[in-house]
Amino acid sequence: MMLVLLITVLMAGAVVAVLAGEWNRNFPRWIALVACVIGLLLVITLWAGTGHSVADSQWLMDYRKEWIPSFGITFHLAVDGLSLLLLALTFFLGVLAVLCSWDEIRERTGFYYFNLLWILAGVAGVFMAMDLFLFYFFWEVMLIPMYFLIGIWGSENRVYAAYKFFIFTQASGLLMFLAILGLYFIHGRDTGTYTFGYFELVNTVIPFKTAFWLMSGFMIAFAVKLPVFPFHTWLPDAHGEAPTAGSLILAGLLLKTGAYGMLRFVVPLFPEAVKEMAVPAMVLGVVGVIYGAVMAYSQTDLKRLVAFTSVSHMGFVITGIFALNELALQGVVMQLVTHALSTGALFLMAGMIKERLHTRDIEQMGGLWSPMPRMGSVGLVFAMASLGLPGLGNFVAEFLILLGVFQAQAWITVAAASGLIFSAVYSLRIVGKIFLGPRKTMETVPDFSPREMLIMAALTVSVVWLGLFPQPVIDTAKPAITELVRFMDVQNTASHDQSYVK
Amino acid sequence: MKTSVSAEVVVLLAGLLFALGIVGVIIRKNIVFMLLSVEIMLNASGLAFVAAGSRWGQPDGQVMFVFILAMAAAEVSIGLALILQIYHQHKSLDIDNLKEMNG
Amino acid sequence: MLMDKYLWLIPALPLGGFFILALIGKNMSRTWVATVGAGSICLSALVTFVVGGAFLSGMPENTVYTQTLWTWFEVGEFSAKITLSLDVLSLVFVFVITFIGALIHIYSTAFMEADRDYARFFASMNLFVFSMLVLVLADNLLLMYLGWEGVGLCSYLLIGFWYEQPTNGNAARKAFTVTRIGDAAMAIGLFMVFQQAGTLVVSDIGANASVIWQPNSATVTITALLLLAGGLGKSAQLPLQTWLPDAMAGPSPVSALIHAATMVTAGVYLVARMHTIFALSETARLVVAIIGAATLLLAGLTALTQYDIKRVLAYSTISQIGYMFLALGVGAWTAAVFHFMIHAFFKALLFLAAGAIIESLHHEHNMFKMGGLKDKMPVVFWTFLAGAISLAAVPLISAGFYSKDQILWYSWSADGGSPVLWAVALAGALITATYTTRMMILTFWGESHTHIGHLPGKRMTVPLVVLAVFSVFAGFIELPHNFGHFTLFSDFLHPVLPETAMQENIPSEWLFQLLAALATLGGIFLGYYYYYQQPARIASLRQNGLLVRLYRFWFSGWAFDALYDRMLVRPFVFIARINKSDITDKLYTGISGMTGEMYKLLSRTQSGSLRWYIMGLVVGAILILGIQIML
Amino acid sequence: MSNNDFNSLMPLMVLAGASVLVMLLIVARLSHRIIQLASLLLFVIAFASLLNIREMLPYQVGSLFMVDSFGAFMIGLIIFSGLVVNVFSYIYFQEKEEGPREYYVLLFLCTLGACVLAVSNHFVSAFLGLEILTVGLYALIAYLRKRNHSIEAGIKYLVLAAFSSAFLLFGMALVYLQTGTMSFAGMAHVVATANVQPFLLIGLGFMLVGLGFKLAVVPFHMWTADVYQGAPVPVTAFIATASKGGVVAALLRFFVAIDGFRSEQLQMVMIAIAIASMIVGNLLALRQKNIKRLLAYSSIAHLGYLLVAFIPGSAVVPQAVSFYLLTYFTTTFAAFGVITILSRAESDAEELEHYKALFWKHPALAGILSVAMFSLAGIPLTAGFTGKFYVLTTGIGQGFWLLAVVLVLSSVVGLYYYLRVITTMFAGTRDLLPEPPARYPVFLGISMVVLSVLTFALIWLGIYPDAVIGVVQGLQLK
Repeated sequence: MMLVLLITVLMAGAVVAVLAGEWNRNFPRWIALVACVIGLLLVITLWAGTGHSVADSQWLMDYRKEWIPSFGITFHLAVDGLSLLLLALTFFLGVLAVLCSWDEIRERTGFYYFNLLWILAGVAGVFMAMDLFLFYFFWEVMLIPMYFLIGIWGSENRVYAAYKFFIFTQASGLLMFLAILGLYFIHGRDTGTYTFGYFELVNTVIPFKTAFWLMSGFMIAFAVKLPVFPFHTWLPDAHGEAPTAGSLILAGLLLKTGAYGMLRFVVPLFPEAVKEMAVPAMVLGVVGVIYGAVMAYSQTDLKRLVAFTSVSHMGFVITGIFALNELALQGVVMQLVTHALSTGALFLMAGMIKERLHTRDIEQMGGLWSPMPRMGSVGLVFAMASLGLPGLGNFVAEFLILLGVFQAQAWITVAAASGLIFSAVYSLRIVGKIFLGPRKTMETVPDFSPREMLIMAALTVSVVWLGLFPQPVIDTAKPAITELVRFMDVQNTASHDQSYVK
Repeated sequence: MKTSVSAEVVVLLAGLLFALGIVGVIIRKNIVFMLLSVEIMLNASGLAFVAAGSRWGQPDGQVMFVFILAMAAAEVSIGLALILQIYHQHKSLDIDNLKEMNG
Repeated sequence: MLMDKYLWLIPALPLGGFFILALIGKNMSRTWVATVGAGSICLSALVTFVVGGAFLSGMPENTVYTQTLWTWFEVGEFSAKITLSLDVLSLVFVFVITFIGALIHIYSTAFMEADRDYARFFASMNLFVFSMLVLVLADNLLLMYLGWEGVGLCSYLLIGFWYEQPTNGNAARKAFTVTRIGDAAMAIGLFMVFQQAGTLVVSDIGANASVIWQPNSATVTITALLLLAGGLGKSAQLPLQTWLPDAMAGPSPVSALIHAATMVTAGVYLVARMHTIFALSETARLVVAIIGAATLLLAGLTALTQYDIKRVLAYSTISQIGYMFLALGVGAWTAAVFHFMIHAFFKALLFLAAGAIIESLHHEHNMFKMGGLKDKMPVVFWTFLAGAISLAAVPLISAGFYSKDQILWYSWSADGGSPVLWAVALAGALITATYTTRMMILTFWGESHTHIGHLPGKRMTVPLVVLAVFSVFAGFIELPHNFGHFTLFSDFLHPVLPETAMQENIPSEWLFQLLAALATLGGIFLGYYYYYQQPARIASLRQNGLLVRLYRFWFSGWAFDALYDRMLVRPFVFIARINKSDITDKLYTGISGMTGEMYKLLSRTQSGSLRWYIMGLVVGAILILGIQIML
Repeated sequence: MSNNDFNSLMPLMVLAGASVLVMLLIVARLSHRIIQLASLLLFVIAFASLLNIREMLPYQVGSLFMVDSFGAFMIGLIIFSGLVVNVFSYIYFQEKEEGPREYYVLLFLCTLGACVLAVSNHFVSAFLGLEILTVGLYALIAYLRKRNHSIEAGIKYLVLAAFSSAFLLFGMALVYLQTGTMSFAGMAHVVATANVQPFLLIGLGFMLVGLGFKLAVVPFHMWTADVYQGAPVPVTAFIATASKGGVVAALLRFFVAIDGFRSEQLQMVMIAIAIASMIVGNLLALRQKNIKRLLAYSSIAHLGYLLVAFIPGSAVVPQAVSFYLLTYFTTTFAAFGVITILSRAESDAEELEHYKALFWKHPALAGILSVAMFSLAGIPLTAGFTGKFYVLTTGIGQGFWLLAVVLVLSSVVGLYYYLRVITTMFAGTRDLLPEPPARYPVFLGISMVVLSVLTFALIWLGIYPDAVIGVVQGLQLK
């Protein structure tokens, strides 16, 4: 029931917000904030409730209700450690997103916060859905409001970006939907029960060739979302044009849904095909790591630059996923969380700078340390995070990923490790261009306001905390990950009667 | 005492008429003549019905033919009304002048 | 009594200092900033003495103080703990770091007095000391890597401390990026170590190294070389040495602490730490030795040509670290560490003194514009001289002599050694003496060119004097075998570092010492002859085109910068620039463009002409009938 | 004619009677308002009359009609469309110079024709229904004769429709010649027994031409845009829905009867038509600036989608088809409703330009239109998605992967122009449309109510379609 509450609180908040918006411009943001905080508290209680006694079963909570029985579609939500982490992330970033839009958004606040909350609801749903139809449903629910968010509140080139984002994701999503239907019918034919239920479908036995095609259906959707080279080109535009909160949520959450989908669906549903495709996928990942980094170096638009760094970081994620061992997968989970924080922070900073200098062009910046030492030091922290400095969360993530990948494919690691160098190159370029060097503009720019300080402090503390005490996160994800690894090993012994989830 | 003309032959004739009608519709630019050609096609199919009916010795063919005639009449009447309007507005009956909507 | 529960204080104090200064430093008075900044290090030094003293006094063989603070992270069979461990090797480093660090901090309180970002400076310095301490105290490679990257960050921050100057920023970026290359390789090295040893805990690796790896097997060699690569980056050895000279853009105390005494020797520490792995691979050791030798020669020759006093010192640092690597390469572990310590004293001293000079000459770096300071700045002169003789390794009376002579001797006689290495080292000694003399003469003798501002105060001179004393007398704790054979230092290290294996039937040690001494004196004479007695000769040499070209070549640091610029930087930037608007995007724009074209094409069919539509109908009918009759 | 026959055909009777009644009302010189309300009432009655035939299904009337649950459902759908069109008509026609009254007579007749098609079980009835529908439409399309566009549209439609009817008739004749019967049942028997005969195939081909024209599938689609644009908006809505619905029903009934799915020739033709329609339709709409034409092209694509559900010929086909029609009708009406309300005496609101900033001026209307667009694009939360889902399951269930993939890819293209409409609505800050008329608050109110009901239905079908799916799955056709 609580899981449903998580979604409903957001959706209800959205409706209330849009109604209140008619009345007064300032109500919606308060309502949105309250909704997100409530959600966050709920998740925390859920987490605290389960604590680390997660170990016995992978699943912590489960809610199932008939939805469209005539097609075997159920409204089935369930949460395990992985989902829990990502849910916590969702609401945490949700709060920050509301806070950072606090003054930025002045027009049509009602509709704005409606979309914001609606996106969060969709994301939360994606992280919980245990019915493939429902999953696709939420998958799409995220898109429309994000489309509005970019298309209405974005900057100059917003309409193009909105189209690009929507069509990319929708097209790939539809292909995934075809794959889902294919799976649905195969399972139906074999067992006679036609259902979209995850726990039933996950044990479907699929002839390899079919499995390959169906997997590609899923993969393309997730690869576009993640994004994996060469499906990444929507990302810079979307990030670049979206309002700050939009970029934050895109980078922090929507990208993660892609990785989550791979972990939750692709790997368990098509083990053989995944093993077959592991090396090519990892190579794509590495290409993404390097390509993204090089692109990031060449950009002059700060938000585009950060967007390409995401491409690079997400390259690590897919590489890690297909390494298919516990180390790498734990690293991936870690990466999902930390990347959300670090990149999110960089986007927030870009937004704050834009509010002050009215530009995203880093050539126009420079020497901003002296007027804004606080922002400077925070910016430095997150630049260091994105280049994977030990002591910050991202290092743990990337180290684990590379360590795991090394067990699987040493040479891939060697190639990926070059990402460490490139990341240093672009991260230092960010710091150098923005904060160091002589002042370009002489107008006075104020340092962080208390609200901004609060946001950034929250992010900084969490990224440092994750860098020094990542164990809670790892323990929370552990059952899900170990279960997954165990399942893959079982598949190695090529006996299909093994079931993935109890 | 009936002369035995096989239905196939008659249908063939009908087919020829039908083709004739099509050609007419395509090559004529004057709306009135186009309507006329359409009428020819309709009557061709009517003829085909009659032939078919006679083949099976059923009245249905003729019945259909009557319906077709009625429908053709209705069509023509509306058609002429429209044609009047067109002439009223365009001062010509050349169908190629009616291309205001396209793309 | 066991003091190991206080171990954490040593790094914690600087860290605390960093936090205080970083968070509220802006609102603190300079005195307070100075107190916190320098005080934290002094305290940490104090704790080091206490703990170290306890450690030594209560020391049976191979005791190690370890203190586990918490488990960093633990996944599957991998586990990394935050554990500090103090053994004799790390004790030497901790001592150097905290002691010299404290002196340099005290010096800085005066040196940076005028600077706007007083607090930021000390915050970064404290953070550096913390990271460096973590580096040397870490009991596992991952924690060491944390410190390793941490010092890199601080070096970046401090090189670029005066960030308004674009050149400083670039120097900082260069330093970080170049070392990062080494670090990436080192990371891969860690992965290999873990894959083969199943742990990253140094002591475990050391204990089982011979079990895990076949001696001289490919894997152990690769592992060793990957780790070495990290060391080369940090210690500015070939081929990653190019960043250190530019790093002189930072304030002089920074150069003294980071780029002379401590951080740049991290590579030496790493190799010494992992000597068990290197011991297993002839090839790796040979590579270390060769790199060391090549570096010391190359950097020495470059130092001969520089006119910026700090750049001279920078290149001499590279060259001296080259000696240490040479020692490590030939298996003279203790000698390397010994030279590290001595070098830390005199090189820190030289940098601080140079800083004092530059300060009072209104930020004049050019030695040719100095001169005649002998009488004007006596304290600085005498201390600088002490450092210089140690650097030049003047026989018997300088600490440098004892440490370097040991290396020269081992570079032939140790089982890894060879006449060639020794010859190179010897040449290096000559060159060192030469450029040191040149530096002395240009700076202190002759007539002065620049008016002198205020002289350094107590807070600056006291550290100089202390360091001067050390760099003269510290050598006596380790005397050669043939006279005195007083081996306190190496004995002290033997719990961790093994005896140096020697070759049989080698010529007597006296001979080597004689040659070494001669080389030094010869070098001094050369410098004296060309720069003091016959400066005209220099001018005549300038006429020789070949020499000039050679001079230019050396001056540019053997054109490494230009080479890397052409080979790596420019191609990278070029590729990045041309592909700024993502080529892959063309694919999708192409698709959308294609559909657009198809739209145009099709919308032409909607001509609005009735007869055209009828044609369409008819064609459709024909198609349908066609399909039906075909099938 | 037995009592049951009478009952079973009650809806048709009511419609026929209604047309006569309205004529009388016109003779009695009653006001537009009265007539509008009266016809509204009559539609409701006709709809209600469906209820009392529920328990007697399926019921055969002579050899001409077969009133089964599927037919009844289609009739309901068609009458419903007539009703909605009727509601929208008042505001639209009241301002026009022409007397709007006769319009309702024709509306009833067309509805009647469509209904007859839906239950016809015999060539004669099918032909009659079709012609009642078509001839009525000639007049309706050209109703606003002062506008030359509507005249042009009228004449184009007339000539082409007659032309295609000729094909249909000739095809029928050939089939009749081959089989010797005109009732579907008889034909089914013949086809089942005898082996494949040339005339039959060719005849079916000709018939496909005729029906394809009415359905506006490629390559018989070219008239669509012009007619949609030229006709009065409510009439366009009617063409888009009721007329196509009737034809689809008849086609499906005929195919099921003669089991046309089994002939791979026909299947090949259908597949070709479906693919062509999906691709061409979506491409034609890509950059269309006139929203009526845009909807016309999108309707071509949607008929293509419908064929994807049609071709497999499995048992679920009637369900899928009827459900898809339901969703499609609802969506189309929502869209055209908005256009109707925004239209003015002088011109229809057909230029996409005029929809700029609608979001900020008339949030309700804009919202409804966007929901409709999302539904047409098949985005979840809307009926369109459920419909598409049903279609895809039907197609994939029989392994028609090619069709499914084409559907998906082409609908991606479709996405672009649906989004364009929405984007236009929130782009810019000032709108070019005058305020909606405050003059007919009652009818404006009614229309808005209907629109909101439709929108609600769209979302309801998108979120919780199970009830309706249950109903649809109950349908079968004899």
